[in-house]
Amino acid sequence: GCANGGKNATGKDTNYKSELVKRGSLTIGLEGTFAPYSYRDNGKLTGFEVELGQDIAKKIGVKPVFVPTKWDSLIAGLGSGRYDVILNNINKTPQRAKVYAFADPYIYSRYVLISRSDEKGLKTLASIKGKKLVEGTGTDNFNVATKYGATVVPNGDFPTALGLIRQDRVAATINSREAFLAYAKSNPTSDLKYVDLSKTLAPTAVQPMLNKQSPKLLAKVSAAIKELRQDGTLTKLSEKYFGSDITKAN
Amino acid sequence: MQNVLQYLPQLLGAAFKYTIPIAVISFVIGIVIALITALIRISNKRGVMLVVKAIFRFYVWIFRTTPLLVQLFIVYFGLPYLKIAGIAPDGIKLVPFTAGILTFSLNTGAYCSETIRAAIIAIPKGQWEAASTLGMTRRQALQRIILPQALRTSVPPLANSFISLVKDTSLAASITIIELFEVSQQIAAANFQPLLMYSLVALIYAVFCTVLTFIQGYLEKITSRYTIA
Amino acid sequence: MQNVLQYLPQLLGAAFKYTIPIAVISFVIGIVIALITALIRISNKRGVMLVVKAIFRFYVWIFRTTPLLVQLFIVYFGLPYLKIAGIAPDGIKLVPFTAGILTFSLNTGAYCSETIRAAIIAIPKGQWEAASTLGMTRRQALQRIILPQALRTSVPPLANSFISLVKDTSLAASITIIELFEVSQQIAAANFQPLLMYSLVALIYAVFCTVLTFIQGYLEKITSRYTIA
Amino acid sequence: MLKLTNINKTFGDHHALKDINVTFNEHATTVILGPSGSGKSTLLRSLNFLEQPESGLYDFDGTILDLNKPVADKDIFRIRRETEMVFQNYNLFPHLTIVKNITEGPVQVLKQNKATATEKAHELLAKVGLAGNENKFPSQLSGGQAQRVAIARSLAMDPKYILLDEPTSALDPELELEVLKVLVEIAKEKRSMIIVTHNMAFAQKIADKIIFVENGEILFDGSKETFFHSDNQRINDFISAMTFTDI
Amino acid sequence: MLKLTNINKTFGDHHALKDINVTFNEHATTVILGPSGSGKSTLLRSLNFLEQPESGLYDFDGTILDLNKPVADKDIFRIRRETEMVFQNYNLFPHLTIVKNITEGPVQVLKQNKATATEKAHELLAKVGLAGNENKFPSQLSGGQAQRVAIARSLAMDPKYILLDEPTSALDPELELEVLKVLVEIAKEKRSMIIVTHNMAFAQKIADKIIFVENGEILFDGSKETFFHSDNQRINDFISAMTFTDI
Ligand SMILES: Nc1ncnc2c1ncn2[C@@H]1O[C@H](COP(=O)(O)OP(=O)(O)OP(=O)(O)O)[C@@H](O)[C@H]1O
Ligand SMILES: Nc1ncnc2c1ncn2[C@@H]1O[C@H](COP(=O)(O)OP(=O)(O)OP(=O)(O)O)[C@@H](O)[C@H]1O
Ligand SMILES: [Mg+2]
Ligand SMILES: [Mg+2]
Repeated sequence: GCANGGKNATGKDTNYKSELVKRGSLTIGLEGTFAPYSYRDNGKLTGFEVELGQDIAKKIGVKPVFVPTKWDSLIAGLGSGRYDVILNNINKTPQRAKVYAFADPYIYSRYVLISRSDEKGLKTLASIKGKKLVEGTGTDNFNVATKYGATVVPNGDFPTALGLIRQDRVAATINSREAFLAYAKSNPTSDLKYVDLSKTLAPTAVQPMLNKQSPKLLAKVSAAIKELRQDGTLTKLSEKYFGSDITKAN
Repeated sequence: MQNVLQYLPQLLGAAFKYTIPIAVISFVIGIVIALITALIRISNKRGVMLVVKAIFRFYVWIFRTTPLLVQLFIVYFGLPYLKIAGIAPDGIKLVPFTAGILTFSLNTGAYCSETIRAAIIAIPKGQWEAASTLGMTRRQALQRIILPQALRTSVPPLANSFISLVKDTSLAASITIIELFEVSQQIAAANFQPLLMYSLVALIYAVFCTVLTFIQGYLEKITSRYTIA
Repeated sequence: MQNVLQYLPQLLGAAFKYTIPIAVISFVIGIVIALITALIRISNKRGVMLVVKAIFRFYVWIFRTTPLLVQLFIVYFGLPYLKIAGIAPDGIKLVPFTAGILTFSLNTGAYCSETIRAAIIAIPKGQWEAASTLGMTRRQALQRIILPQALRTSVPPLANSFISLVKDTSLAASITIIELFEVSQQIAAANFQPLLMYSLVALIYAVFCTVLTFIQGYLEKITSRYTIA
Repeated sequence: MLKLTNINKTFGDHHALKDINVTFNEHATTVILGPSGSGKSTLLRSLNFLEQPESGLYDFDGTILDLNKPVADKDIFRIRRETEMVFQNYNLFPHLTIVKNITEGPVQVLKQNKATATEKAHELLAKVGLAGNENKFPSQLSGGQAQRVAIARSLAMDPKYILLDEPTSALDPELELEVLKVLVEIAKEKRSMIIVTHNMAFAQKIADKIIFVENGEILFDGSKETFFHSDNQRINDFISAMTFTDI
Repeated sequence: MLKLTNINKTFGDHHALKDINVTFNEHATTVILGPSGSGKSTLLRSLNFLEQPESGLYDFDGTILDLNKPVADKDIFRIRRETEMVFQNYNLFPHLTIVKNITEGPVQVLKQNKATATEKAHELLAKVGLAGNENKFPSQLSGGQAQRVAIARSLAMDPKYILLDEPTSALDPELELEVLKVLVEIAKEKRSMIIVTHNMAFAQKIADKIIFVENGEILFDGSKETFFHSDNQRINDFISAMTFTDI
């Protein structure tokens, strides 16, 4: 089980260590401003991706170092060797894959379309055509909304996006079901509703993003996630932060 | 290189659609607000005017000491919660462009009011006296004698404020306006080259700001046919 | 209310750990840079000095006309690509705090150099002449006579730059420094009350900036025992 | 006729004008003399309400203003139209050309037609010896020229009284001479002028009447002949200090 | 002895000093007179290298500087230590107290001990009638007091020559008198002074020698007796303009 898996991932070869930004540490970039993925609670950085990062680091036998910053800075920083890996709810796209490498997925995200509960027209993905949707710049949601013909208004902050919907300044937002559920845990949402889009939109795989110059580390991270999946850690984390298991492909 | 050039139309489109109009309109309105604020703050009237002066003092203080981003947020996201029975029962809900113009104007107005106020105070007392002795009212003296001179000396600091404003419009993205900087970030999100996009955007800002400094130089030149006594 | 107060320690922690040190250190270094830049730009030496002057002119231009955010990005994320054989074969990779201090200092230095340069130029020629006639060298005249007077007249605009700097430190989040503003956003991500958090942060900035204006007032008072001739 | 009765003016603790009683006649030149800080400027500026005394009566051609009470703006504006001040440092408007400096008052305040005012301005500039300088700016003039423009500006308002506060003390002797000659010409036209000056030769030449102020009080009020041949020791000391006969 | 030979100075097109030859004697007071713009200040400032003539010879006590060539900084500094300029508008250092204004040169340039310099400063202030004002700032002084401090500041450097450029023309006659009296006292000590002034009474009192400059040329160089009883029409016109005898 667990101990075994740990041994496997650590292995004998330590070549990957030369690929680390900081000796003996796994430097992890994330935004830190998106609950429940990563956020601040009682003065400490926490969240699903934070705990995941700690577990991955443990598996490969180094110390985790978290570096919260802005979206653009995550991309720019990976390029200029500021982080080893980015855990920030990122999907692999062909365009992105050209520039960066992706390790094994840890979440399969289901899209939902969130709107006001009195909103009549928005029932399917096709119905967003010509509507105003709020999405974070650089997110996959943004791309989907654009692809289906919505007018996209940029805003990265989830509660603010919901505020825009409530104030009737935009019609809806496409986001992950998990984000909405996490919000609903501590906030009233009776004025909002969501439509599950998983029938029309296949769940997308959320993957760690790494530099192409660190293939050995990539293998290590993938191996670590595999083990965490097998030993049930992923499921446990998912239940803790999302209230359900969203780490499985279906 | 052609790689870079392909993005220029989108960037310039955003610059001409949002960045420049927001900067120019806000600056013009800001100057008007600044002028009114400066005049109220130097007024020597008593009575109810003291309350008005205190209000304007507070306005300048709050807009100078808090971050512009927060101001934008509160005007755009906060005002809808401000429900005033009779006037705005559903809260004050501005479209992004209006909210942006309003906030940038108020911010610029606060800063520039200090510039203009200082320039008015620096006009020698003798100019006021010369106007009075001709029989001008305070209003005539201000309009015809004091302000033209004060505006001339405030050209350089006002130009500085304008240049800052141009760059600050990038914050408009936070209230959902897709201006120059936001567009560059959207492109960077796709091509994963933020550094390149940022440099390109910096260049566009630099060109626009440099044009402004040339205009400043021209204004300084045409208004400096005379030197202040 | 107690709801709000529970966040204060975290916010103040970030303010005292990053926001304030970055602002203060950058301002001090920025003033030094500004002084050097101003002195070089007013120098009347010829020869190689003309090249040095052109370089400093370019420095001021580039830092004044491009957005601070882009400057931070280029220093932190761009310099690692700058590989100089022999000196920095792996590129120049600064830690976030250093990169932040460097960029904020250079930015403040560019703006303040213009302030100080203008203040030096405004000192009446007679002060230089009086110093020369006593037999002072140009350096002595600058140090003992001109700069003390120029610094006095530049207190208000320098204080303005400091206040702007304090608020601009919020951009440090983009180079992975978890300063005040970033902390407030992280908290907002969990409590889903961004508006509240932003207002709280605005208040902290306002308090700090107001303290700065008091210091400014004090400096102006102690240096205004004399009035410039 | 301009008459002050029991005028008092204080600046904080300082009693600058002490119960002043004085009459300024029309069609005559009155010269105010006195040491520095004696209250000459305060007296002159009170005539034009640039300073407002705390008590006393101000009688302008029979209209009497009681200075113990706040004076109405309209009374102040009326008196300012009839009196013009010429300042030691000219106070020309630096952003306006010479001719605009002169027409500004007539057009804005007297609501004169612009063409008429400009024509008049040309005449006045010729009179003060500055024809041809219409479109210059004040910064392009010498001090003597600037002061002559200031005099032309005050004449353009066609006031009953012209008040001049040390009009030449910022000038070199040669430039001073230019201005004094213009003032002597104006005095010959029997306009009403009240001049504060330190130039004894000029005072002796131009004065119809001399007022000597010291310490906020009027020590002498009479003809120039009496003044310059006074046997009052204080007056003689003053005259010799002003003419540097006792260096 | 300070001697200029064939000095020329131009400002752009304007030939401000035309082939000037003149000698300034030690232990004597030389007064420079002349109309405005004639080149008096340029001449005086050239003595202290505040202006640098383009050609000619500058002879200071036998050390001869050829002005056709660039003058070495060290020569300029040496001459500036031996000559002190007193300016029309004083140019006191506004950020320093009176006593610091006076000790600044001795301490910084002559490297005098601070205590010695301060003691000397007190003596000099007493000499110009300003004992007790040591710790005031220049802005707290009247013009006449400020100019007397400026004179004390120049005396503190113990120069061979004191150069004064219209030291009293920014002052009221009464304040002017204070300053002139101090200068007359200094002249009595047989210091070497070169003074530009417009005050004829003062020139007549103090001058050992008069130089009359017009249009960049020296029209007269001789004793004051000859000057004030000249039969040169130009000189007589100048004197009567300066004394306002022909208003
Ligand atoms: N605005 C003011 N505030 C305070 N004190 C003043 C003010 N104006 C004048 N005084 C004081 O009132 C007194 C008279 O001043 P005033 O200017 O009338 O003198 P003056 O005779 O014109 O002197 P001068 O020949 O120097 O011009 C002086 O002691 C002066 O310091
Ligand atoms: N820095 C300068 N640049 C250009 N022209 C100058 C400069 N200094 C003096 N001049 C010109 O040189 C001439 C002589 O000037 P200078 O100041 O020596 O005259 P002055 O005799 O001292 O006159 P004043 O009595 O008005 O002080 C004048 O025509 C003046 O305009
Ligand atoms: Mg006066
Ligand atoms: Mg001169």
